Amino acid sequence: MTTITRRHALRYLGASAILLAAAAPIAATADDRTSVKIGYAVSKTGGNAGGVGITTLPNYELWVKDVNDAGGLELPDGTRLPIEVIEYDDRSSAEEVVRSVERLATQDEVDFILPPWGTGFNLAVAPLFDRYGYPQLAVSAVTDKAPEFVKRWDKSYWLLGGGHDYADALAKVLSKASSDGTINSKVAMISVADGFGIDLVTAARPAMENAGIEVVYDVTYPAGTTDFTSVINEAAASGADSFVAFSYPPETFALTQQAQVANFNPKVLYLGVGTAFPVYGKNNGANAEGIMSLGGIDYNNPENMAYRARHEEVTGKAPDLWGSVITYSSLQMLQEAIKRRGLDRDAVSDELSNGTFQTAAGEITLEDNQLRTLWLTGQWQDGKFVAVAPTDRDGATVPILPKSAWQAQ
Amino acid sequence: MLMTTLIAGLVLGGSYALLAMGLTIQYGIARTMNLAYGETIIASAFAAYLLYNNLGISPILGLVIIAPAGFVFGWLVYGILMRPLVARSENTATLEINSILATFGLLFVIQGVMLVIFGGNYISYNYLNFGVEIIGVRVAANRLLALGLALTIGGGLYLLLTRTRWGTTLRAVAVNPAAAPLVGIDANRAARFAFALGGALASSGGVVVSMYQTFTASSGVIFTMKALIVVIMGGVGNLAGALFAGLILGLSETFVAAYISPGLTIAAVYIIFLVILLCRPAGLFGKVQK
Amino acid sequence: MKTALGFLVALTVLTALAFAPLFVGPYQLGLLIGLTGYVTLASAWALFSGRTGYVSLATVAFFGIGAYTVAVLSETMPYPLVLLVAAAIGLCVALLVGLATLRLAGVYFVIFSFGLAELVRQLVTWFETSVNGTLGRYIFLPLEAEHIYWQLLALAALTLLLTWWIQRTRLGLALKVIADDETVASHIGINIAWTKIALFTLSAIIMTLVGAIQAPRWTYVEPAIVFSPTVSFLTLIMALFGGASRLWGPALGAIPLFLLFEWLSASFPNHYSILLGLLFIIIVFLLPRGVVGFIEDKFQRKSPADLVEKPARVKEADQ
Amino acid sequence: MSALLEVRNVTKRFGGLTAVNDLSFDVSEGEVLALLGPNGSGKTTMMNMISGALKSSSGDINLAGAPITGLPPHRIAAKGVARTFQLVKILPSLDVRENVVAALAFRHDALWGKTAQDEADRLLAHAGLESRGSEMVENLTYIDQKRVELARALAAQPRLLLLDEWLAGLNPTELHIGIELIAMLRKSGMTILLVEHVMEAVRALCSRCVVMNAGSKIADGETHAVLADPEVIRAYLGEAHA
Repeated sequence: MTTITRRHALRYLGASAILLAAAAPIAATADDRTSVKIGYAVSKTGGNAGGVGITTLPNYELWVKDVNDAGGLELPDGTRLPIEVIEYDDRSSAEEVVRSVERLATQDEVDFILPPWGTGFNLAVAPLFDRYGYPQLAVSAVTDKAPEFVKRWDKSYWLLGGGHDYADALAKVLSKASSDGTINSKVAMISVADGFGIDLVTAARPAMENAGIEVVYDVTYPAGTTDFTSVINEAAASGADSFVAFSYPPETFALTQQAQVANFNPKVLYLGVGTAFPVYGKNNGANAEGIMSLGGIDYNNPENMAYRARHEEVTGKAPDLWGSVITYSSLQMLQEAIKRRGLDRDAVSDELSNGTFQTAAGEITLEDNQLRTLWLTGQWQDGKFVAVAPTDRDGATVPILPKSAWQAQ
Repeated sequence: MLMTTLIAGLVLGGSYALLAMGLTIQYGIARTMNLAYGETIIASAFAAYLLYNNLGISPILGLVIIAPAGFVFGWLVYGILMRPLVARSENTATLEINSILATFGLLFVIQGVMLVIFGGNYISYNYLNFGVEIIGVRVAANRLLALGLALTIGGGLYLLLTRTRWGTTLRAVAVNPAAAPLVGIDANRAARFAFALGGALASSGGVVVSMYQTFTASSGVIFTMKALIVVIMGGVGNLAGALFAGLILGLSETFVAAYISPGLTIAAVYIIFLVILLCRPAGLFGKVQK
Repeated sequence: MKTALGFLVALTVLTALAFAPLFVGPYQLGLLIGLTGYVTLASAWALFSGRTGYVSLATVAFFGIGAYTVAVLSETMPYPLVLLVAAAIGLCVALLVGLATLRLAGVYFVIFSFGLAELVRQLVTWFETSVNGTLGRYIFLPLEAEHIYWQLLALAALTLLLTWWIQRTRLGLALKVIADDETVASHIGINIAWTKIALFTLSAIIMTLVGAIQAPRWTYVEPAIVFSPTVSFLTLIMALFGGASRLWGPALGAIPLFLLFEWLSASFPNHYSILLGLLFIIIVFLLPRGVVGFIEDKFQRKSPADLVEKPARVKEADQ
Repeated sequence: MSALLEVRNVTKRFGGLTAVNDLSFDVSEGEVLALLGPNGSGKTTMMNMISGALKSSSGDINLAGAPITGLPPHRIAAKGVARTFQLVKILPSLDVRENVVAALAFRHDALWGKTAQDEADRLLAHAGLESRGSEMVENLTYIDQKRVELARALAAQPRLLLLDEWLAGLNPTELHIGIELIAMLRKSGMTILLVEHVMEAVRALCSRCVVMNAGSKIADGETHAVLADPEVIRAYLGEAHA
């Protein structure tokens, strides 16, 4: 009896051991994971693909390559895990982007989700990032409501500022030039009928008034406008020395062309998204000189220089000189936060809120989950889109005004 | 002011007309609704961009290469994709549905290929971007070229269609594809030719437009819809109608921008389109038959 | 007897679908929402277009109006009332459009309806930017995904029930007569114009409600998002693909296509367009009569009842 | 007897062509009137104006004293005008019974459901299609399709029945049956305006004729007198009676 019992016992023990042994590797993989899953849904097709194609996607791809080339994401214990990417195409549809993020969070159970492109889409997915506890490093979203959003979604980060920031900076540049006697105190202003254009122009109106600049022409045009003959003519006739357009790339290009065709030479020419694209400088050559826009680069910053070189090397094209830098920097922040705090999303979020990071855009410390140290105004000078405002920030270049007249090409 | 607006409108309208003529031929004569029309335009724009940017070939010269390529492409698409559908469809209504569905697929294929090759970026380059004085108004040379091309092609094709035997053949097919064989016309060949011709016109339009308009791999749909509106407004299959409708839309856009508000230009285009259709349900030059 | 059995099956499926949120994850629920949305849109589209031959691209005009109504009113009145107002606005716009467009036929109507949707988008944009000085609107409604799903599911069921019921009413008979011969229809006392308008309006109200119900999912609404022409195109393609003149046709088109889109975009994010396009072409060649037609050809001999309905057709203006 | 239908100075122009020129005639209650004339003389155009399929260029058409000029067909149908068509128009996707139910469902006092089905069967039986309601109308012979069309017209309970060459294309046996059917209707007091080329039928059915030529009225009167009128014979019957 005893023997038998013992034998039974032994048998049970043996079985348990086998079970344990079998279970052990599972536990081990859960702990010693072989990769970090990073997911994103961006518009690879549809109306938003143009914006995604320059500002968002190349930087996501570059970052993943950079990280994986270096052996993966570094964790607090010094080990490195390669990034495994799960990507979806939201086809420029709000419903798709919402569902894709749900899928990334609950189906693919990725470790981190990178944000989509555009103010609207970032807002559409913000409740989901919040619900599933993912930090949302919203870059391509210019909004003055960021403080409100941070209250609502405490893991959301708004890195491209709001319309007020850009409008105020521009107003300062204009008011300075005006008081210097370089330009008169009138501005002609147009804006695209879109969240971006409206946000900026509503901020610009009071900003101009406060800066003592009179808005003599102020119209909004629908996205997709291809002909700006009348707009340019009216602006020319308005007597303003400054022409400001809060525009999107296709219209930015069209406005530049039309201004040249009509020989419209405002002393300040400030255009919207697209001006900071390298192709803009290339297309317009010497005629780009003096044209201003949002963003800008501190060309003397070595990290930034390295970033641009890498971007060109890996993606085959130069980055745009506004959103791209911030996009890549936001990923560097994420990378660094993971290095400091591991893969725990709450800890990483906490680090993002409170930490200080060295990035391609310089040293970044978020204030109330928002990036406040931004280059707000840039200007093409000598073939480079340099940052000119805020003037008190290190690396700022002095704006050259008035813009020189168009040259025949 | 008035003169400037007028000329700017004509020039803008010229490019609308140019972009619509190929579609009106494809839809009016070959009887196939080609939703991938805009993709042909964009593909040609990319081709022109590549030739200019990488090989330094001017878009004008590029036109000589790309337009025939557009013809060949149209010829192949009709032969491979549309012909079996035409043969299968028992009436124009089924053919219409089938061609909508099939070219919808084609749209995605072309767009997808362009996305893979070029990515989703905005493409823009400057060519012939200088002002030309016309009656005291400065107009962009590249846009003027578009207007010139629209008038030349429109006029040339009009003469071809009305004055030649070959044109009569095409028109006969347009009016009654079923009866054409009875008078010894190879309807299939004529339709295929018309479709290919439409492709060549789309390509020409794409090349010219690429000189001044920013485009992406995804923007084909915009061109298709704009072209469709011009075609419908002018009357399906009617070249003069397309030209006229294009000019009207161009003029209304510039006049609204100048005298009402630039914010309402696109709305005005649609209002005018809708009102014209309500007054003339078969377009400006179309005939309503009982 | 057959009808009763059909109802029983439909009711069982509906009940099962209603309980689905309790068993599936958020992603699958999202999938169900998208799916139900398009089943409803395609069925509503077919209710008018599949039975009258007027191919409409105005779907998104109503969808967007619904979404925008919710965005504008969600903070000022209770939600059910907002839906009611949305439906009422959809009704008014549909009546207006219906009265105006009856003279158009064939492709002229197709492009007109597209132009209409774009016009609505432009006017909303202009009004928001120039009059209200803002563009995007925020929707912060305490609605969870399953609430949206249940509403959509109910609307889908209602749409199918309505379609089924209409086929059995005088309105349904009027439609068949009109489809057969408009001259006879008018000479036996059928008011063709009002029959079409009634159907168009009904279909438009449903589309408006789909937009209104789905909007809270996006938090932020702006014209470019809610008036995207893609919605109109997908709806049309799904309905035509399934078989627009049949009760279950649009649903049988929407479900496989929707899942196909999802699978392709998830599995081949970089070659999605190419594969989708190729599949589309193949489908057109392999299923010339749509899914329902294919099923009938394969599995069922034709009963007289099936012969009663004709495939959707586009009326020609120039015949 | 008062006039049920009054046609007063009706003219219809198609572009430069005047299809009906200043035409006036009456149809009395209970009367069977034939509208005669050579091909292209404007008879069917006149019928179309009465039923609302075409709008007249000028002139008045009154039904029981009330104007119906220019009303849409469905409104005129509701006022009690039913018709058949020169080329038989059946509803091919419906069965025989549904073809008639369609008319019952949209007449002034509409019938629907079982009542309509029964009434349709009764009308079909009346037209000689007893118990054939479930057949597909496409599969019927020509005369039977004409019967369906007649039953459908009668289903509207018309005050005025317009028969546009309803007897055309029938073989002698069928013609006989057809004439019988119309004779039955006449006996029941139905007011009928018919366009007809079959003179045998006109003589048998109509007490009065209106003859048109090139859009204008050239004769109006008792059938036997009109048919003997030399001008009528010249204009119209010339071909047949040469």
